[in-house]
Parts: sequence; C-alpha cells; structure tokens
Amino acid sequence: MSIFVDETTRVLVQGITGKEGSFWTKHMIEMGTQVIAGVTPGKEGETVEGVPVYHSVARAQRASGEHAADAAMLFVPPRFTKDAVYEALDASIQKIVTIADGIPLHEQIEIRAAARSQGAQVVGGNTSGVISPGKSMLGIFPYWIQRVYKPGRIGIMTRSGSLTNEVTAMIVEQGFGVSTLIGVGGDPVPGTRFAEFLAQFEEDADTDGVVIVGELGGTMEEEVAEAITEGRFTKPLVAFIGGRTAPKGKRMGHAGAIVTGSAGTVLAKAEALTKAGALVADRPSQVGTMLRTRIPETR
Amino acid sequence: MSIFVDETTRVLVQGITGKEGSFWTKHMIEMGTQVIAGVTPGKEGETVEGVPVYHSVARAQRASGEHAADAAMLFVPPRFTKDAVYEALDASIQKIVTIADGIPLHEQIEIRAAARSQGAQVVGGNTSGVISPGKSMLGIFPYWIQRVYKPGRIGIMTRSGSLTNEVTAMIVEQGFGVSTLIGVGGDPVPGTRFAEFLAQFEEDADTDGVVIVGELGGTMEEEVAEAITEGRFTKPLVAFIGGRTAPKGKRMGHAGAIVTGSAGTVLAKAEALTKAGALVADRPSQVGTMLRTRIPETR
Amino acid sequence: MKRLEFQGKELFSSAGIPVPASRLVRVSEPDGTPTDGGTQALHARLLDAVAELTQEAKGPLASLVVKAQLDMGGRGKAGLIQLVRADNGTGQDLASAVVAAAGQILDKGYRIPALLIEEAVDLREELYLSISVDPCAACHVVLASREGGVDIETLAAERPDAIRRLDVDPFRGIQAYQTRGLAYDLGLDKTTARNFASLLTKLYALFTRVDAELVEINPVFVTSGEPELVAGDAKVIIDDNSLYRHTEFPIEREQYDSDAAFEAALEGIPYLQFDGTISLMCAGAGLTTTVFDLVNYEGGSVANYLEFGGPNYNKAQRAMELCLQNKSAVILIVTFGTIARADVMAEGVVNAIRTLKPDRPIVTCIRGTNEEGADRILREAGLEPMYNTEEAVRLAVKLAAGTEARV
Amino acid sequence: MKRLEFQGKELFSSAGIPVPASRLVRVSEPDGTPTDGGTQALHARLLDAVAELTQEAKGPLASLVVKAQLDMGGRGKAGLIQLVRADNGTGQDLASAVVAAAGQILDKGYRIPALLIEEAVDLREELYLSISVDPCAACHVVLASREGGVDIETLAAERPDAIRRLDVDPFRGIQAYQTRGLAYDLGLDKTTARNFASLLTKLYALFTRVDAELVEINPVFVTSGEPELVAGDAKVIIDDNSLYRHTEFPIEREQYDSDAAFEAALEGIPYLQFDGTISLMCAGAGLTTTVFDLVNYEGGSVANYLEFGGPNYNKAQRAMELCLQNKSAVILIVTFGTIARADVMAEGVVNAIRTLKPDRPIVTCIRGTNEEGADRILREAGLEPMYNTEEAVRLAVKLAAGTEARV
Repeated sequence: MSIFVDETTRVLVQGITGKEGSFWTKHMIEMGTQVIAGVTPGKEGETVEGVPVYHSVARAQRASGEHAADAAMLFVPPRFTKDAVYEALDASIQKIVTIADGIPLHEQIEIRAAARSQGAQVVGGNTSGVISPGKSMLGIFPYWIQRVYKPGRIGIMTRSGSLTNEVTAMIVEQGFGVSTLIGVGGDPVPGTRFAEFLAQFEEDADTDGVVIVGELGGTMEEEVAEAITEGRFTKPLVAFIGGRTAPKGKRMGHAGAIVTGSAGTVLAKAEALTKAGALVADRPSQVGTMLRTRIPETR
Repeated sequence: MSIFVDETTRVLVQGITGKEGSFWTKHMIEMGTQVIAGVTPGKEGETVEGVPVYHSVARAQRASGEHAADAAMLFVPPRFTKDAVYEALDASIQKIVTIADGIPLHEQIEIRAAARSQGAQVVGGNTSGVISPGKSMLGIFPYWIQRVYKPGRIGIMTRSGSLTNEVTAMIVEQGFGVSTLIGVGGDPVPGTRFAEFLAQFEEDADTDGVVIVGELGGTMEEEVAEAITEGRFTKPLVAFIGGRTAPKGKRMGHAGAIVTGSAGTVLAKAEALTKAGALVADRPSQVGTMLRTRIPETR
Repeated sequence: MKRLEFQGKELFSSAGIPVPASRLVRVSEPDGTPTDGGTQALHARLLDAVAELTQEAKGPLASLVVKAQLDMGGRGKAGLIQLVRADNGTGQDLASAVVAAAGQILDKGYRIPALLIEEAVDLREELYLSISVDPCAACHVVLASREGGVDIETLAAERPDAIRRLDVDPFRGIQAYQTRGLAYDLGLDKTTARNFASLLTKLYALFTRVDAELVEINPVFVTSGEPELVAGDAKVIIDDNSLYRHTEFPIEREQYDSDAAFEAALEGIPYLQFDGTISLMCAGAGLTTTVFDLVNYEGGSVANYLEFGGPNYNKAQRAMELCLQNKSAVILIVTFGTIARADVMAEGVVNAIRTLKPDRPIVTCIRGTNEEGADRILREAGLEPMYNTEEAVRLAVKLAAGTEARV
Repeated sequence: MKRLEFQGKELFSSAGIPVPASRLVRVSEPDGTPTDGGTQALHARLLDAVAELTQEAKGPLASLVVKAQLDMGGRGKAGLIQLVRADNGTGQDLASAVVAAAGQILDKGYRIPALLIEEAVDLREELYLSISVDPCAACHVVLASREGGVDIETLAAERPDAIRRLDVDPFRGIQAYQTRGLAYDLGLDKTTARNFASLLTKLYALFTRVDAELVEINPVFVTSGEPELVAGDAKVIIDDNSLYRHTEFPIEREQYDSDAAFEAALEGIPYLQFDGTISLMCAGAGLTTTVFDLVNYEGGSVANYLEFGGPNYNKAQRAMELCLQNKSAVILIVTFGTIARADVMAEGVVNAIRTLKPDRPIVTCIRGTNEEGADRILREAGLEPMYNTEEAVRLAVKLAAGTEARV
C-alpha cells in the first residue's frame, strides 16, 4: 500500500499540452501512474503520450464515465492555479496536486478554504508533488535517481524540494525506502498540512515510520507534535527542521519560512516534537541513523 | 407539540430597542415566548420588558452561558438584515426569523446560501414570522384575534400576510385550530421553502394536516407536490394559491409572484398538487371545508 | 426596475460589452413631456442620427435598424423594430427610409418615448445569454444557447437540451473555468469561445454591480468574418429593493405605462394599470391578488391593482387619489392587517372620502388589529363595513355592473 | 514587499483612513541617488515642510515628530523617531528643532532615504490593529488590542488576553457585525466603537485590494476630545506573488539594504545580505537554509544567502556576480535538483567562472537530474566536484578560515 496515490489512482492532468505538462506526463506514466485524461482549453481531440485531451475537466470526466479521474495533477501557471483547482473541485475530484510556485497569497487561502469546504485535499503549491515510488507519481520527482527514490516503508512529508532529496538520500543510505513522499510545499498557506496526512500514514499497513522535513516559520511541525501527544499518530517519527540559525524577522527561503517573535522558531518546534516523543535531527545526515534506532530491522 | 418554536425555545431579539422590536417583544412574551436576551449595538446594560440588552449576539450568548438562545428574532431594517443573519449564524443560532420587507435580492441569495451551508433555517424576510399559538411566537401576528389564532392541530405555511389571516379564519370557522403557522415570506428567495418544513410537520404528532397558502410564481408549491408524490409527506394537505387570473409577465403582489412563460402559473401548481393527491381550493372560503373532508373529526 | 433597451446598452458599454453603433432619437423626454419641436424636429433629429452613424462608419451604410424603446416583449412581431435599407426598391436613400420607418412605428399607437437607430450587424449566428438567480439553489444562474433570437421560454419548453445552464456560487462569483467551460460546451470554436467567456465575465460583473434580477442578451450576434460577439438587444432588470444604493437609476415617467403607475411608484405603492371597472385598494400582496382573482371569478373586471398595506397603510388618501384617476365605477377596499392597524386604515379612508369626495361607491372590508375601532369609525362616517371578503367582492361587482345602487 | 511608513500612510489615505498631517523630506531618491543640493538644501526642505505644516494647521504648532523612513523595527528605541517641541528649553523655535533632530537621526549611521515630518497628535489612548492570514484556518485574521504602541509579539507572549482575535471568511469578507462586535469586545465607548468599526472596514478593504500579507497600525491614536482614530504608524507588506498585478508597487532601491539585494530582487533571485565570509549560491529554499545552518554549525559565517534554483537555475552568472560583490572568501554551491538540471547548472557555473574569473575559491556540491553530466563538465573545467553536503560545507569553512588552500 501507500497513501494518497497508488497504481489504481486515476489521474487527470490539467495543462497537459504545455511544455512541463507533456514532459512530466511522460515521466508519470513511466512511473506507473494511470493518467487517464488531460485538459487544455481549445485542444480537445489531441493526445499527449496517448492520453486524450479535453477542453475542460467536466468534459473529461463526462467522457470517462464511471472511470472518471479521482485525482488531478496541475501543470498550470501560478496565477491560473486557483481557477484550475476550483475546476477540479467542481468536478468532484478530491485529490489535487499543484506544483505552481508563485500562487498569490490570497488565492492560496481561497484554495485551501474551498478544498476544506468539500473535504478535498490539495497538495501544494510550490512543491514537487506526491510520489509512491514504484507505483504512482503526481509531480516532478527525479525518481530515476536510485539513491533517493527507492520503494520502501517510510513515509516522508516535506516543505522543501532539494532538501528532501538530500534528506531522503540519507534515509535510503540506511537501507530504508519510501512508501509515499508528500511535498506539502513551501508556500505560507499549503493546501494540506503535515498533520492532515498523519491519519493516512497511521492507517497504512505498509508505512513503518514517518520522516518530516520541516523548516522555520508557521506551526505545521507543532501540529504534528500535537497529533503525537494526542495519540492520533503512534508510529516512529523523525524530524529534520531547517533554519535553526536563521536570523529573526528575515524571510529566508520559502515565503512560509519566517520567524516573528518566538513563534515558529526551529527551537520551539524541536522542543515540541521532542516532548511529544519524536526524534529531531540537527543535520540531514542524522535522519537515517535516528530512524534506524526506532526501526531496527531493514525495511 | 408544534414545530420550529414552542414554549421551550430560547429566543434572542436583534434590534430589541427599536420601536417595532420593543413593541413586538412585549407581545411575544405575552404569547408565552421565552425571550432571554436582546441585542442593540451601543445599548448593552439596558433592558426591554425585563429582557437584558447586549451589544452583540456573541456577547449575549456568552452571557447566557449554557442557557444561550437557540432562535433569533430580527427586528432589523432590510438593508442590515444580511449582517444580522450572519451575526446570528456565527453565534451558532440555527433558527432565525426576519420580518424585514425589502431585503436586496442578492442579499436574499446570500442569506439562504449561508444558512444552508451550516444547516440552519432562516424564515423570511417579508413575512409575519412563525407562531405556535398558545406556546410561542417569533414574529408580528395579531394573535389576539381569536377567530384566526386559535390553538389546534393544523399546520399552516404561507407566502402572504393578510391573505393568511383570511384563509386561517376560514379554517378556524370549521372548528380547526393551528399547531404552527410559518410565514415563509413573499420574497423571491425566501430563506426556507415550504417543502423544507414538511418533514417537521410530518413528524409532529400534534399536527393532523397542513394548509399551504401559495401564490403564482416560483416553484415552492411544485416542490410540495413532489414531496407528497415521493412519500416524504403523507398527512392531508390543502392548498390555496392566489393569482390564478393574474396577467402573464406583470409583477403582481410579492416580488416572487411573477409568471414568465408557463412556469409558475397557478394552473400548473394546482395540477401538480392535485396529481400528488392534495386538495386545491379556488377560493379562501373552500379551504376549511376541504380540510374537513379529509379530517372529519373536529381537532 | 426594468431598463429600456438603450439604457441596458449604455450599461453594457460601461461594462465593456460590445454593442452596435447607435443613436437615440427622443420622442418624449424621460419625464414624459414631448420633446421640443414636433414632427419636423423629430425628422431632423432622425436625419442627424443617420448622418452621424454614416460618418462614424467611415463608409456608406447599407442598412440600419429602427427600434422603438418601450417596455414590451415581442416588439419585432408588433412591427416596432424595422430593418431599413438604402436600396429597398423605392429608390429612397437610407435617411428617408429611416424617417419613413420611424413614422410607421410611431403610428402604431404605443406610447414610445424614444427610437434607437442602430447599425445593422453582419452576422453568422445568434446566441442567447442571461444571468438571473435560482431561489432554491441560492445561486446565480447563467443560461446560454446557440439558438438565440427566439423566445427563451418557448425554447425551454420545446427543446430544453438546446439550453445550457451554469450555477455560480454567490460568494465566489463566476470563475474563468466556468465561462470557458460553458463556451466549449456550447460547441463554439476557439476564438468565439474566448470572446464568449470574456463577454460572460463582463456581463456577470455588471449583474452583481447593478444588483440586477436579470441581465439578458437575446440575441448575442456572432459577427461574420473574425467572430466577434455583439449585444443585439439588452434586457436589464434592477432589483427594486436595491435601488436605494443605485441613485444612477431614478424612477422616470418613461418607464411606466400610465401616469398613475408612475405616481404610485414614486410613493412606493405597488400599482398596476388595467382597464376594468373596479379599483382595488387592498392591503397585502397575497390578499390583493386573491381579491383580483375573486373579482374575475365573479364576472367583474379590475381597473387597477393597488396595495396600500405594509409601510403604506397610512397613505389612504394618496391611494384613493390614484384610484380616482381611473374611470372605475367602484372602489373596493379589503384588508386584514397586523401592523397595518384596521382603525388607522379606516380613519385614513374616511378622511380621504371627506377630502376627495369620490364620485363612485366605496365598498370596505377592513379587518385585523383593532377592527372594532375601524368598525366604529366607518359607521360614524356613514359607511356600512363588511367582514366577508367574497361578499364584499360580489357587492362591488354588482355595483360596477350597475345592478345595485349603493353609496 | 514591505512598504515604508510614508508609503503605507499614502495607502491608508487612499483608503480613507485618517493619518496625521505630514510632509516627506527626501534624503535620497527612490533609486538610491542622493537628493540634489546636499545638507543645505536638505535643511531648506525641512524648513519648508515645517512652514507648510504650520500653515495647514491654521495656528501655531506646539510639536512635531521627525521619523526616519527605513525598513527596521524598533525605530523609537534606536533614536530614529524624535518628538520635537518649540519650547523645549533651549529657546529654539520648532523649525530649528526639527533641523537639529533630523541631523541627529541622519548621523546615526543608518541608510535613511527620507524623513517624515509629522504633526504630533494629542491623544488619550493607543490601540493596536492588524490584519493578516491564518494558514491553518484558511481565513483572514484581525488582531486588536487596547494596548497599542508596544511590540505585539511581546504582548502576545506575556498577556495574550490583552489581544482579541477575529476570523474573517475570505469569500464573504468582513461583515459589519464583526467590526462592531470587535469594537465593543475591546470595551470601547459608543463613539470610539463606531470609528473603530469604520477604520477596520477600510483597513480590510485595503488589505484585500493591495493583496497584502499584513496591514498593521501600531499604534492607532485615539485623539483627545471627541475621539477620532488616527493611524500613528503604517506597516504594509504586499504579497510578492501578487506584485504582477500591482504595478503601483515597483521594486525600488530604497526598499533594500544593499545594492546586491536590490539587484537580486530585480532578477527575482532570493537574496539576503550578511557580513560573513562564505557566499552561498545554492538551489532550493530548504536546502539553502540548511546549508546556512551547517555553515554556522561548523563555525563559519555567511556573507550572503542566495538561491539560484527553480526558475533561476540558468542564472549562474548573474548569481555569481552578486556573490562577488561581497567581500566573501569562498563561494559555496550546493544543489540537488529536479527540473533544475545538474548539468545545466554546472555548465552555468563553469561559464560564469570563465567570464568572471572569480578571485576566490569555489566549492561545488551539485546533484540531481543528470548529475553524471554535471560531474563531467565540472571536472573538465578543472573543478573537483563534491557529493556530500556536510563535507562541502566543512571544506568551505576551512577555506574561508584560511586553514586550507585550494582553488
């Protein structure tokens, strides 16, 4: 198993005929992803990598009948992302991934609010997406790099892209692999937050533990600590949190990564997680070995 | 019993210190209504008919603690009604009655949409309100007129004010009385529609039958016919529908009462109801006698 | 409040919606007084309009459309819209043809405050597009069809599949994917789809900005050549309850079909003009409508529908004045009020009778809060109050028919 | 993008929010060049400002506030805001006092593009008011307090009950009952409550209109006498992702604390200026931040934070130019990219080295898509690529400390 996406997930690609859309559709299919339809207004009738293209999500869904998509992957510029998310939501798609980097803040808010109001999950923006290695990919992962994207039994959630490659490589080095990796994204208002995936990882029989790659700013790591404290998540959890030495009040890195006052410091996050019983690594290189202390057998 | 309001309903009055608010608060209390708090911004600390006044609904609810209001009665001008409804909804009040005549159409839409999104019922605007004679009143009924507001076992729903007095008098003349009378109001977009109260009347052990006082325009009467046809309402139902001879395309009476094309004619409504098994009166004077054919014993 | 076509098109222009080039030629002013100069001046204005349009077109105009501006459906069938051409066989030029058509239109006996002289659009297709509200779903509703230019209700009844519907959340407003999706669902080509989406976005913005009950473009012209979308007609109805925040829409004489209706509107009194013999002066929309029905059931006919309940219950004198403007034979007063106290209404009626000394019989059926007081007031004034609506209606019908004499 | 105080107050004025009467006196132009005329001309502009404010006040001014305009918290404590009075003991008049205060402020060694000369407000109370977003609840958040004028985060930590919070649905926007309710919950009297509700309504409209991350008024002055609310300060941060639709907010030199930071902003390259010895030129926000941490852990210090990943991954030359503007000892390049292909980045780095001939050692740790190609390119150019981030950091720190020589 895995969470959010697997080989049975039927995926619709919005913006499929664009440069990124067509490039990554090819790779998603190679990864095992069931891409059943694509959408680009004005291009109905074309195909991309054998996938039929429709004018709109609604038309694609109608054409697919009972085999309609249950997930949407967006390759849409940031300023049109809200519209594309609404379109997917309106077609009752409950799982949506957007990689767009630069979605206006007020639209990030609206995307999350709209998704929540219908119980849907939007992953992103400003993320590489979601991958269940060997099964399915909704995003732009270099899954061909074997020392990172090895299938296995560790769930990963992250706010970063490159840093995740760094950290995951350290986990794989210790003999682990990845069940599902979810990039929640580096925006101030990610569509779905760390803690909102924990229940799925908890239930997933094929996930033995979870690694979160956090950073300064916001409260996502604290929410994870709360979920552990409240017993909503009981599997081993290791966290790496970047930005411990970042100066206060400067926006370093992601727009979401800014500390004001004492809220959002890495210190506060690390304390909350440690108190909840999670392990917190100071350096990426420690993540794999820490995980090993909690999961002694190679999986 | 009765529906929507009875003697146990705790009522908050918005706009309580105004001329209408204070006048009708007195009458509501005389009718048995439990008025527990009033709201007028800037007048916290005053009382009206012994009822404490607060700046806001939230403050009134906080002050009332576990005995907070579960219904709100609005005496607020039409252009401020949307705000007052939102305020009540925000304080988790699920039953709201507004008599305001002249709520802007687009705000009528927003009121209904907002109420539905949290499963609340707004009655009105442009109505006399709701009365369960002898128990409770949220509105502006001349309950002192004995030949209309006699307690009994007939539920009444209406789009009109004066016409309802006319029709109800005919029902009472036949020896019946009223369990609950709900004026859904004459606006094009009433907060709650006829058919949305039918389930409550169906369940109410103290309601033997229902009379609806409809008029031309809209589809509320057709929705009642549908509910009967689908078996969602099984008690005797008699309808009087005004505007049978009204000319097409002219707005006669309520803003909601306009016929365009063949939709919304009294003929179409009467046919739908008759087909569903309801009785349809041509004149107000027939309503009571028709009801008597279905409910032979005086109740 | 219904806007006339030219007013609707002004709103369209302000919203960036393309409309055909046009000139308005007034027959009477907005306040109802005839425009200066009589027929000769009118002809001069028509010629000026044609000259200006010709100049604007930067080339010879082959044809123009002359459209009567009044609130009425089926203007085309009634001959109130005429297409005129320069070479229409009679040898006359375009300007003369316009003057001739205008004359024909004005001779038809309607009250026409103005004519719109409009460039004829070279088109390949006509669409239908409107936005209104859905009271049940509590949303805004867009209706669109490839079969524009026909009566939408007839189309809806006969071929509902030809109409596409789009629901819009009132809090979020219309979204790009919706306008685009509707365009493609209509089967429009890419360029037309883009223009359609843009048109709908603008029309929606107008709909919410002016608090409209309805905005309708029927037909939307799809021009020949590079397909552009142009509003062939304009129907805009403003929500009366919102007029307080729209001072740009004053109540004008030209929007009403009678002086009484106009004066009633200024007072905020619901009023409709008919040509029967019984003036209704009733309280409550539902009750007044029911009395209207009962009059018809009893073989009578209504001269005017008038409500003086609700906030107007102390306007008995003004209401009676409006009734007396009609050539009715009887005034029928029926009320059953709450806040509209029976005694206050009775007092108002009695005072109005004293002041106006009506020349026709008055039948009263005034009930509700403090009806005992009302009874006393009416009887003291020599009236004989009734308490059964149907009996009151029957009496009024008999009086109107002259079969019973009574004051 | 942070707006400076005077820019924020301009926005407040445009939104109908009262601000104190003021004049802006420029020290340098928005593009960073000194304003013409040197110290003498600056004094003349200060005197003009005082004269204009005096004239505007229609009466003698007792005091003025001189406020340095720069992006920095704690200006008061740093002596960058000074209240000056006419009769402050030294016998000098108000204008001379302003000139003296300005001189003191400018002598403190900060980069100050302008001074705001503002009327001092006679006040009886200071409030706090801000609007921002809540990422978790997905709504807009209003924070307000009776205890304005202090650091809100300190207040939040020490006396959270002194701050009231209001959540606003982003689709419906702020409602009258909410602004009113917050005002009364703060315990304001009726008049002040009304003014507060009006102020908040306007501030909310501004917040959404300019796509702000934050609008903050700290303090809101409650004036003596008839209580009016005036914005004592203005903090407005515009969402960078929305700047494409806000051409009214150009990127200007004066908003940045260094030329490199300004130039990086023009390129859309995330950049922060520090004063250490290692220039970071890394890809990915999270990874760059982590390398920043690792440099500090290893006892090194950072000269600049710079990301050239994402859409900028082919801007290696521009990025290296920015790094070379610093007095750093080493440039440390760490990447692990996806779309940002390793070979393209390596190629860019090699080309930049060829063109710019950097005078300091460069450490590379370039990984990700096509890292084999990157390895070849770097080695062909004579570099010795590394593949372990922590090792690369340690090497850079040693090189910067001069304990290891390497090119």
